[in-house]
Amino acid sequence: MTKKYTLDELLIIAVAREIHDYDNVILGIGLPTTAGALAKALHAPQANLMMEAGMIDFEPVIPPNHIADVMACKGYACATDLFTAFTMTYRGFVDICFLGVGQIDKFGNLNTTSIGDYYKPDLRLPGSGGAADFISYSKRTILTMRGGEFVEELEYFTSPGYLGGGNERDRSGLFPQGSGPAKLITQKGIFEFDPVTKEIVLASIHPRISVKDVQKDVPWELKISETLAETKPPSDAEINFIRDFAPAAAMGRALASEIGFANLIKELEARGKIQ
Amino acid sequence: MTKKYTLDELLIIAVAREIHDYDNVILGIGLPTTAGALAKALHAPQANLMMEAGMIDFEPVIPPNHIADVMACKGYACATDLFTAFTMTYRGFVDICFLGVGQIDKFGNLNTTSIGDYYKPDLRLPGSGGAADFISYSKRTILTMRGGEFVEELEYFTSPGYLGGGNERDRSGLFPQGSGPAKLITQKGIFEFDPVTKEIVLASIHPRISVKDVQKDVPWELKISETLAETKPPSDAEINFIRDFAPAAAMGRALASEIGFANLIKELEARGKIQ
Amino acid sequence: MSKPIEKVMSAPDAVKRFVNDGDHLIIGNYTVGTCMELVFEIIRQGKKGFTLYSQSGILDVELLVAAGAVERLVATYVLRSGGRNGGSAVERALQDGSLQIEDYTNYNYNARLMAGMHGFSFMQVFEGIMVTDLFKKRSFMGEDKYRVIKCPYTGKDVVTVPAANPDVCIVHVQRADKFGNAQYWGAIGSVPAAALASKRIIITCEEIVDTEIIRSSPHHTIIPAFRADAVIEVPWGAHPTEVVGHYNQDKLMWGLFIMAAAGGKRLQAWMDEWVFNCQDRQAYIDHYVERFGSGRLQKLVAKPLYSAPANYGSAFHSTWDANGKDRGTGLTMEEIENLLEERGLLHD
Amino acid sequence: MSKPIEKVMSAPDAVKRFVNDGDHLIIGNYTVGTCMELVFEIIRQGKKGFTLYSQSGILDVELLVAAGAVERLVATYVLRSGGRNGGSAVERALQDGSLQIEDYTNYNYNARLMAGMHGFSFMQVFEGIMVTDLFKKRSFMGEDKYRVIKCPYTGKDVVTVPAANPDVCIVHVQRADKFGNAQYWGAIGSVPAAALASKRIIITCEEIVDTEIIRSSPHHTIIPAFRADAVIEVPWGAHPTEVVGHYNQDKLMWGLFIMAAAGGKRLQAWMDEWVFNCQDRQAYIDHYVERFGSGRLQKLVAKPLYSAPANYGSAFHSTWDANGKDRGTGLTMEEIENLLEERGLLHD
Repeated sequence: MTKKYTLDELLIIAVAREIHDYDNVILGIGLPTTAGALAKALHAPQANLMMEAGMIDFEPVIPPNHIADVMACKGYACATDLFTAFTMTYRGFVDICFLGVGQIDKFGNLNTTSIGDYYKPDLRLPGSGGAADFISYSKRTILTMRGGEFVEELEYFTSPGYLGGGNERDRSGLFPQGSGPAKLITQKGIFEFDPVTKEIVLASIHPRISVKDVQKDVPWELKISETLAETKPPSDAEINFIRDFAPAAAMGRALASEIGFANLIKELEARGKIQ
Repeated sequence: MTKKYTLDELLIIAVAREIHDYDNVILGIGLPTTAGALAKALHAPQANLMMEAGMIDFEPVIPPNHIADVMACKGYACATDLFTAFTMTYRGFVDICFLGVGQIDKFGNLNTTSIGDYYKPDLRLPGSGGAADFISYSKRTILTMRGGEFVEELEYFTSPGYLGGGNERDRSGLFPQGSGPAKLITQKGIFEFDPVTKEIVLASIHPRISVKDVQKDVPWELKISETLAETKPPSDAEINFIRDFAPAAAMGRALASEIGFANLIKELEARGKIQ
Repeated sequence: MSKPIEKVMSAPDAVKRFVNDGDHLIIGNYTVGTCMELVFEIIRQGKKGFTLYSQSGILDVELLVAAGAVERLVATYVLRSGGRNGGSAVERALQDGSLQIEDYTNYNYNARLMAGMHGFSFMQVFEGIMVTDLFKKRSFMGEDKYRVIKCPYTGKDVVTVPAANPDVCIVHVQRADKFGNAQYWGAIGSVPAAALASKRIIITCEEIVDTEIIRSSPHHTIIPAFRADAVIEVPWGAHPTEVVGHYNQDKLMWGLFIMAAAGGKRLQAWMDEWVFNCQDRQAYIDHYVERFGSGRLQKLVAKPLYSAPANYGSAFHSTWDANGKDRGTGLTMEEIENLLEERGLLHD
Repeated sequence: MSKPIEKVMSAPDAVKRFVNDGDHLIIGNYTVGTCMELVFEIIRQGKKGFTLYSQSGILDVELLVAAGAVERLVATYVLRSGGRNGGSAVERALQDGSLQIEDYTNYNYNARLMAGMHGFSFMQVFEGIMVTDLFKKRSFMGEDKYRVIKCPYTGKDVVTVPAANPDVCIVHVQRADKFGNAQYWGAIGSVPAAALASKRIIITCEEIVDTEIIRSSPHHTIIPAFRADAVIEVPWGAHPTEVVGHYNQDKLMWGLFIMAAAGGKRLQAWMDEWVFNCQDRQAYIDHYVERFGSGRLQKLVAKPLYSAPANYGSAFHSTWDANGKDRGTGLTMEEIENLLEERGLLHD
């Protein structure tokens, strides 16, 4: 009998399974670092985990606080600079990268910059960071979404997916042939991109989620794969690794913050530092 | 009463006197490194000695074997790369550099590449190395010549002095205003460049050398400064420093090699390694 | 060189002397080990009108924007507190029209500094950017934000960004000497480029060390002394961010800040308490200890984990051997001087 | 990635597998610590037809040219033995028409590698070069040697050089691990750029060390494992040049070589004795000891002079504290799992 899991765990584990042994991997912060640590521990021991801040071949022992957190590991093989981390990507040395999604359109183009008028935004999101360059030049890109949205039209075009669809990306001559987003992983399912039209397609659905549940987030008629499968549930080893390595990631951000804050208050009260 | 000196010592000491306290100095190999060590020890303790291989602020304890010899010092303040050492020069951070001369023309242009047809040379000299870029962008350049020659026309134009003379260098817009060779120091005298015509001018003559001695190396009628002086003889402190730091430099290359070789043979014979 | 050779001074003096209203100001650090005390001091002195450059804006950018010190921001990533329902000082300033922003990618931003650091007028970036709104939507940089040229070898379009040479860089490092040689290790990011591209450099460090320490480990030096303008020893100078080998990120203070950042008044209150009411970093740390206890700080202190050293050794460090003979010729000084005399090489 | 993860092999195997006739071959080292054993092995295997790149040609270039292995040389500085009356293998090969040379400055040469390392098609160089014969006299590179474009920002002429991406780099370093992470310190020169610009990289090192040594000092790593093709432990692998922290330049062997280089027959005799008659580096060192005594080698061995380490420490290296509680929430694993159950967050 398998262990029960949280949706956050399911998402992280689905991401981890995209990392193959020997891959050169660019990890973003949050979910991908936990996924990278999991992959390296369980099925891809020779994966080379990297961060754009210039850390090459690091093995996190705790979840990094951010993209430049070398204190989360005991050493790493090579310290390079940010410029070289990106030109190395441009040269084709990065096998896979992971990006979070703010808005995504039908062809995997992304907005992580702003909502509303760019110059006087309703919401100012973080921006590109490394995203636009990584999805442009990594051989494969895996997208993850928690809290983002599917939209007919991006309010700001931050990072290129398949542009207008079809072979437009390859035809542009601006990107390596065959590159682009490979999958989008959410808490409801795993999406792929149609090999010809490049439109997003629901390929796998998580346990107890219905197609209708997925469709209701998508403002167009979502394509469903003819071979739609149910996402393979996590193994005990995968679940145990995540809980041990990153209990806060297992709990999800909201719950971890709530309990963490309560814990802090308790500690300060005990020391007479809060009345 | 002052100590007696060799002509090599006189030349090195004349070079050393060009280094001022607080200067950022690019040293080439051989004579300039000994001059740099001397300046730092005696009159320019805060001079920043640098090498194009990327050593910043080094203090040699023995004469370096070459331009990348960090074993000649006990540490240095900053290790940068060659690219940055040159772009730092381009940006104007180098106050003074030193170049050796193969051929020099009337306006301080240099050949250190080849004699005869460049493609099938009679003599293949070392080449530019860092020379062409340093004399282009250092604020001041001091030239030294032992074994080189004055010529009417260079057989290969390696490094820019004052081009065709006058204000041609400044007018070209390719170099910092006011840059270019400041002096040429040989075993016979010290030359400067006329502020208007930029033609080379004998400014100072070493003890016991006549103007005729100097003129006979120069295939045009050499301009002589109206204020022609005799080169100030070395002080005891200067001579003692050189002999202690670099006895081979004091002796001159020919004698040092002769005695060094004899010493080696003697040692090998003593160990029965040469019959 | 006209700079004084020793660069040690106080943070107020350094900011007074080297930061001017209207400057192009760059945060040298990248997420980790941010120069918090210099940011605080700039705000305390009421400096303003900056064009601010930041690789990855966190507390530093939020505070300077909240203080009304920034007119223009060159950024790749800004902080957002509390998801969709949250906010940030940057968002509020964009909304009320007091701030303009120019968005770049991390790489594009860094390329501008690399150009500046090397004295070039531009740097190549990757052509894929042309399909994005980073390329298409431009703010105060207008046409110059990106330009397109032809590669003289391939004939292909090459996208360029212009060099950035900020007036002043503020940066925190692990150690420096009194001359301004600054050593930094960990995530290199764009830290050396940010400093070296700039016209003036103000360095805070966890410790000022003997210059021998620096000279024994030159590969960790990111700023050579001749480029530095000011060096200030500020222990805990990056708190609540972390400094590799010194202390971890303080999640308590970080959390308090993040909660404050979502709303303008709360952020003002945070700044009153931690920036304006603390005259310097020591007062800030004292106040922290008073509020939360010294135990919380102590918990952040790093346990040592040292790098394997590099051996810079040589077989000898003197021309003369133990018997007083020159290693090259096998002669003593006296023998050499006699030889020079014999050969007639000496003049007077 | 299809490369095997462990890269350790012998020098003959590495040269057999990764160096081909007609390759663009680059000497990674710059004057100091030259990869002599790899040069020797390439000559022993009779590889030929190279376009050779060298920042500063010394024994390495002379030997490869004397062996007839080089058709084209991209150089900035070549050895000349014995002043005006001397000569060099390069000079003789130019004179007899068997070698073509393309002269660059140190900086121009390095700029070609920087372009190649970063995946650019060209790199800016300094405009002063236009007045020189380096710019005006061109050999096998023709028009491409330098090209001139307009800066899209200033409108000024910008001189460019084309990227260099040699087929294979041979390089000697102080230490590496079996995966190919290579660490080098001392004069950085163009060493990292030469290696990283190249398609294949063969590394010899004084010692293969535990990967923990490498991982503790990542700032000394110039080649990350995923770029390396072969790693060979070759003590004394750079003799008679020096390796910082290992041994000094051997002026005896250097002197013998320099004397030989001035004449073709003498150089051939030197190569017969030291390259062809010594099957590998160990045989070369054995022959040296037999000829000159072990005392001479021993005198070259460096005395240790270690760098001050960098502290990479952190306050903790586990999410769980000594009492088995998560540092963030203060809960044990059991408490966390119960909480997830209570809140209805668990699925099966």
